[in-house]
Amino acid sequence: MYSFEPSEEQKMLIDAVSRYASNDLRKAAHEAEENKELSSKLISKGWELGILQASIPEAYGGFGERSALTGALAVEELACGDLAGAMAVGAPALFALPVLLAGSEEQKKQYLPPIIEADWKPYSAALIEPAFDFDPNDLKTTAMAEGDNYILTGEKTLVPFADKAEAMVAYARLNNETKAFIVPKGMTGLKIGEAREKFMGLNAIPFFRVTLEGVKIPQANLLPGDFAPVLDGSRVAVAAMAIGVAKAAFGYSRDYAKDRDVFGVKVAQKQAIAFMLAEMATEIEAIRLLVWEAAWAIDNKKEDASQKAYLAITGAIDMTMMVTDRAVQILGGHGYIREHPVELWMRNGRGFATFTGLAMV
Amino acid sequence: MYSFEPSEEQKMLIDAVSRYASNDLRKAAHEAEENKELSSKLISKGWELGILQASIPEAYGGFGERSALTGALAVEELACGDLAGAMAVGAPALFALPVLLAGSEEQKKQYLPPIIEADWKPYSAALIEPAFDFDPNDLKTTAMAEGDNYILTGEKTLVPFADKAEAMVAYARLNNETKAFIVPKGMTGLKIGEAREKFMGLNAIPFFRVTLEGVKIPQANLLPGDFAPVLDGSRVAVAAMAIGVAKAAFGYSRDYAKDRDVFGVKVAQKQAIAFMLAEMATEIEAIRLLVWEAAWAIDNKKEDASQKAYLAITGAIDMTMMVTDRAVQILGGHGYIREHPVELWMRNGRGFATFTGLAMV
Amino acid sequence: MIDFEIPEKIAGTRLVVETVAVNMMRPVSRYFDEHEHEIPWDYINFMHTATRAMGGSSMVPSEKKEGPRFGFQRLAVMVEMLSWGDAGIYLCTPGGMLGSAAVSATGSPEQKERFLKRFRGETPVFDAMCMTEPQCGSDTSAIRTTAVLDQEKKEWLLNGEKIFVTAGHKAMLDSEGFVVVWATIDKSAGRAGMRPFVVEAKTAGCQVLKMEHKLGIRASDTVSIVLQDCRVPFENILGSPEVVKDQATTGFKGAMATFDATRPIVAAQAIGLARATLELLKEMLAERGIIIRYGLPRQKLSSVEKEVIEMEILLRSAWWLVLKAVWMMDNGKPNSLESSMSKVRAGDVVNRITQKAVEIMGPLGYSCEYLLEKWFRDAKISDIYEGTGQINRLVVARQILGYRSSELR
Amino acid sequence: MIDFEIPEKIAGTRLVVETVAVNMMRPVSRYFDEHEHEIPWDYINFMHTATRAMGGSSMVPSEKKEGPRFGFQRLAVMVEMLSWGDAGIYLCTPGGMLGSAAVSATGSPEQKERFLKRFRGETPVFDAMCMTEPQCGSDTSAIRTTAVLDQEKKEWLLNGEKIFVTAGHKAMLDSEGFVVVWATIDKSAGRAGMRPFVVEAKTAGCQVLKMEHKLGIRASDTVSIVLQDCRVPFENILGSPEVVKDQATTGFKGAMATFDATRPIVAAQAIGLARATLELLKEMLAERGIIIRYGLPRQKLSSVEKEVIEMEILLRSAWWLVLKAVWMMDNGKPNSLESSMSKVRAGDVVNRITQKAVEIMGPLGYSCEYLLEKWFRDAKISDIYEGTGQINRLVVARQILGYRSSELR
Repeated sequence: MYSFEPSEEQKMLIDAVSRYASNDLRKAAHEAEENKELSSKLISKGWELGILQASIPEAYGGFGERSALTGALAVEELACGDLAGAMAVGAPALFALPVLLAGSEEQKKQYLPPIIEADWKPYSAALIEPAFDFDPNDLKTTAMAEGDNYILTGEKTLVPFADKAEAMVAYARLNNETKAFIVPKGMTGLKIGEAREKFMGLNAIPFFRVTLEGVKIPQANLLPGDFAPVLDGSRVAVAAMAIGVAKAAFGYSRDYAKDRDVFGVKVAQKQAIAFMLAEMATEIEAIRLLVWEAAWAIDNKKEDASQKAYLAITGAIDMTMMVTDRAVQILGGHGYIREHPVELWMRNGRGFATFTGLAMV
Repeated sequence: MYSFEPSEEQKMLIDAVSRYASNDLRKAAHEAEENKELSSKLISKGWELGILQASIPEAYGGFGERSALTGALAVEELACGDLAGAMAVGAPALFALPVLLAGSEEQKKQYLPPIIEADWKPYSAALIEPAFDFDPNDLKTTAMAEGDNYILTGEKTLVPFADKAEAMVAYARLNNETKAFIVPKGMTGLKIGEAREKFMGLNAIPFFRVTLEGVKIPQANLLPGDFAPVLDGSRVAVAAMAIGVAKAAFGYSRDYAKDRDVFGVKVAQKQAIAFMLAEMATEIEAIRLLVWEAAWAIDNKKEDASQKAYLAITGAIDMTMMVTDRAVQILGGHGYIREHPVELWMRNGRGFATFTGLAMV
Repeated sequence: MIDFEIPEKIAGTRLVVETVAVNMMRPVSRYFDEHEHEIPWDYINFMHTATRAMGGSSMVPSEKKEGPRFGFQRLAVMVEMLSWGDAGIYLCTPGGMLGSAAVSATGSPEQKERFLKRFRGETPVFDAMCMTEPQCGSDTSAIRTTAVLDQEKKEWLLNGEKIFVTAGHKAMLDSEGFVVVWATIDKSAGRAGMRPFVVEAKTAGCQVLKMEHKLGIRASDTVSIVLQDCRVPFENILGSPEVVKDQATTGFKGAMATFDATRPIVAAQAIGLARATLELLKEMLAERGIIIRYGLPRQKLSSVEKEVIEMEILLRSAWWLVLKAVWMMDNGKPNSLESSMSKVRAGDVVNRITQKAVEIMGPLGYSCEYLLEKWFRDAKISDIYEGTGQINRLVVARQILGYRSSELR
Repeated sequence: MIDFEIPEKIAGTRLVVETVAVNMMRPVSRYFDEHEHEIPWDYINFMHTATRAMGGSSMVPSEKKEGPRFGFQRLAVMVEMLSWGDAGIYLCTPGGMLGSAAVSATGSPEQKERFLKRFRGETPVFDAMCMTEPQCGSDTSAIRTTAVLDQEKKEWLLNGEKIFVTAGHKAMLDSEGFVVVWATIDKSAGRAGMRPFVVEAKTAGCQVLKMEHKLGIRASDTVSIVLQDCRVPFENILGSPEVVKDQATTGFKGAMATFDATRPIVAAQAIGLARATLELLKEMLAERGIIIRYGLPRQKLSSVEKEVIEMEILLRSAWWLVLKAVWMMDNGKPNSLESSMSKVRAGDVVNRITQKAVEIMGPLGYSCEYLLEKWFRDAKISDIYEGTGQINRLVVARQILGYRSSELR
């Protein structure tokens, strides 16, 4: 039966996350971006909201059931505060959720409780590769069986917290399929780039180039499950974050337009601006429903969940670019200076074509 | 040296053509479309403007030099009156200009004077094939050498006046190249569809499916020259006509918006409409310059003339769709009824993705 | 609890309607496009009989029972499917559409009974809405048609001209239906003076003139209606005959409440047409060996694949906007914003999809051999009637900005 | 006679400028992006020396000779090429840009001599335009900065605050330059009371405050300028000191005349940046085996090819709009329409191209290893300064509709 209203429980979560996002993340965002650092206190506070913890069953140290939809609702709010903050808070999920989704019972028991029951610690995932046509289902990084081990070889980019991560999930091609491998800290052959990688946005997160130079990992570190649910979960997460960024940009530019005078009226009273805002709002709402549908399809194990997740992220890429670009435009010169947050949203907004792998629900 | 102003001679031509287009073609357009017929008197009057005749050197019965640019200026005006009328008036060019551009000296002497020195008679060209990805450089229609003849085999669509044409140029693949062949009326194996083909627009022109069932034509009927200049000339002609249609739609919707009241002001005084019109005007002017550039490149034998002609028609396809769609939108309900010409322009406008081969300069 | 599963009872209806669309609409689509102003009686009679057999009367919901309501959701799903069959023929569906919606939204219980019962009779009956006038399109507040009360005879005297009346011919000449005429009872009151009046078939002084020749939806009649001293009983006014100036603009609000209900339905129509187009496009491409590879990065897609995937995104997301708007309607939530959003997007989407489909299929897209070109023509009306894309953007903008109409025009 | 051939004398200049762009701009692009507020003196000194060596002073044309004029065409070509080199560094070009343009457009011969001769000196000098104020962006008629004449001392007293002054720091603090300040000499006269004033470096009461941190064009300084009882000589007013109310709005017309000249130049800047992006994109794709196949029907193109071809169409057509606008300028034809059209389209095009290029190149597009991400950030300003895309659409609309600004706001 159709319904477009979150449950009471979800609403409470949205509320709590949204308070943190606007009171903490949003306020810290500018400095974090300029200083290229997020305070650990800020991240810890976000961790304590328990978004990931509520996705992990009690058996593995959590207190809930994984729901892509609930996760999507939560990360939308987080990203509406600040995208870098949202990704940082969610970094442990980059490790934990693939284990939950594709790991064996043993692996779940081994890896999940220490993450879920502890304070926030950096975890990471190495999915993206430095190719313009990077395709998560056709990785250049390879895994070769060698005795009781797998040998991982390849190059990864945009690996968050790689320098300090307790462990990461590295994705590689094994027999023409993408598979996830658990790579503990400090393995031989695991080369973390010396300097942080620089990107147009997300400067508050330390990203690194990671080279897998024949990293030898035990067979037990292969997550046996399919990659598809992991990819779907990431696509939905990233798409939901795109909605969050777009919502932030829409709200800020709408308020600005209502506040500022031009030609004797408010900027928002000009049809050209009002229509832009109307289209932004419509587009956000439309793509949000697509993201929800995909998350719902995942949770309900629908056959076409993967296709829906793909459509959601693809739609979200264009939507966020359009909305953040227009937000800057509406602020005009004020949109172009870093005093206002919209230019950062535009920089972050353009990245969604590339961010799959950097968030997970 | 840059200049964006037609010569005095060109201005006079534009003037004359534009008078005919608005006094004759435009006025006849609605009835012609609804009755699926253009009066021969109307076409003859257009023929007497001498647009084609001025493109043919004296040696072949004409009184000028072929200029793609001059041709583009003329057909833009014609199409601004009515696209079907413009194509009908120009039908003999579909035959004459390929002969001029790709024919041997003998062929020019044989074929051109009878066309140029006579009254308007239907001629035709069979280029387009009924495939969604029709590619003029990769035809399915083939030509095979057989003794002193070529055997043409294939199927063509959108062949104008095929039933009554004195002769047509049929295009076919010969040794992996597109070549033009002169096919006189009534050849054995030349099957003209019994009923006219029906399309969304251009109903005033009789189009036919033409099947070449092993049509045997003498070697002398092959135009030896390259197909590229012919294709370039057609792309520029069709693109210029797209400008004409867009110009018509823009002008009509602008006048309507200036005339009609809404919410106590004129429709055009609403930013939403005014901005639409501003973008339509900008887009038309931008693509017109692209078309002119391509035509100029052809006339000046620039190396990249083909690429420019391709860019011009590709840009013109989107531009015309956008402009004619908006024109209907600006008229609202009035745009949707056939009493106003904008809906016809929108129908014709959508066809430009397919019309290459139906006009020639 | 968010849920994207179609309710079972609607799924059943959908299946039935699909049969109608496949068997009674598609086969005659081209015929009624080519024979403008011919009436698809087979479809009409079948729909009438079927609706009666199921105990219904009109497609417009009239549920009064307790518990969750599905009426508008069902209606949207049905309209989507019928319009997938044929957008023009769908507009010939008997049993009350826009006019009934206005009666439902603003009429008294007595009026509802009196005007709507005709749809339960043996022969199909139609209604229509008369809003637009020759000098006013989107600006419904500029309506000039007047209604003057003849105190003595207790009758309203209507005078004016209405254009673009969808199904007006069928409502007034081909059946014992009615039209709902928007008129002003007090010009000086502006919007507050506007009221809807029911004018029944055969009312003296009400003339149906001029069947329009249209770009698309040719199976549906569009007429002008001229009211010359047209008398209707006092009781045919919908809503209060009193004008409270400078206060709530009751009359206009009635029109607006109607729009909240009808706009998502018109949007659903657009979606059905868009889906038909996308499905046919994909079929035609598949026959030619082009299967869309979902899941690939854009950089690996062909331009056609990218286009089709974009269409899919537009279509699905627009459809959810529609469903959300009617779901809110069914659940008694104010939905002006969502209603107009769904209309804006559906209008954009159906035009984009049909325009691109014709282009992608090249000469085949442009040919009348296939329905793509027809759907391109049918599509455009979706961005025009029941409020143009521009008007609906205005409504959305006002809602998100918290502006009254005086603050944003 | 329509001609798309670049005039020989401009082609020569272009070649020279290309050398500068390749050798003095590209290699330091990233450095000056990362070191915001550092001044690219090497480039500046070179440009100054080169311009002097060629006997010129400013990039703004000042041709007085008979015969065909090329000044603005040459300027557009130079700016396009410099901006192809680096849009931020280009904005540091010494020798007078927007301020000089205003002096040229509205000053007397004496003023031109007095204010512009400094650009011919031994050291590089800058100028700037002060239009925007904190409370007014696009609405230049809402300027609050005042200029009051001190009759006794024959001086103007300027008071107000200006923001977003491009190169203001270099004009006022790093060289003996000047800014052109738009102020009102009669508030009650509205636009008719607006006048430009030249305020020279080191003038008391004129303070440069707050260097902005920006999204892009970081090599260029953007400052606020505060005028507190800032006194300038009577002769520093550009145009007439008389206000003729309700008549020709002289002052504002001056600003507008300036815009007619400067907008295509800002558009040229956008085009240079867009071309740089498209060229780099095609190179990067070619290195990866993707060569664009021109001439194919869209249905046979890959999505990347289709995108690149569309970029090419946008870029070329926008460039011709720019050239047409400056060609009209050089030939004394009124070009407000074409000027704003070129700005509208160039602003759209550069954003579309840079945004798509970053997307197409995926993680490489987003990385600071390549310049694509920088160009994306540099691009956005083109749709904002010298009149936003919206303001320029308004100008275009008024021109095509024949409306005064009071009729279309």
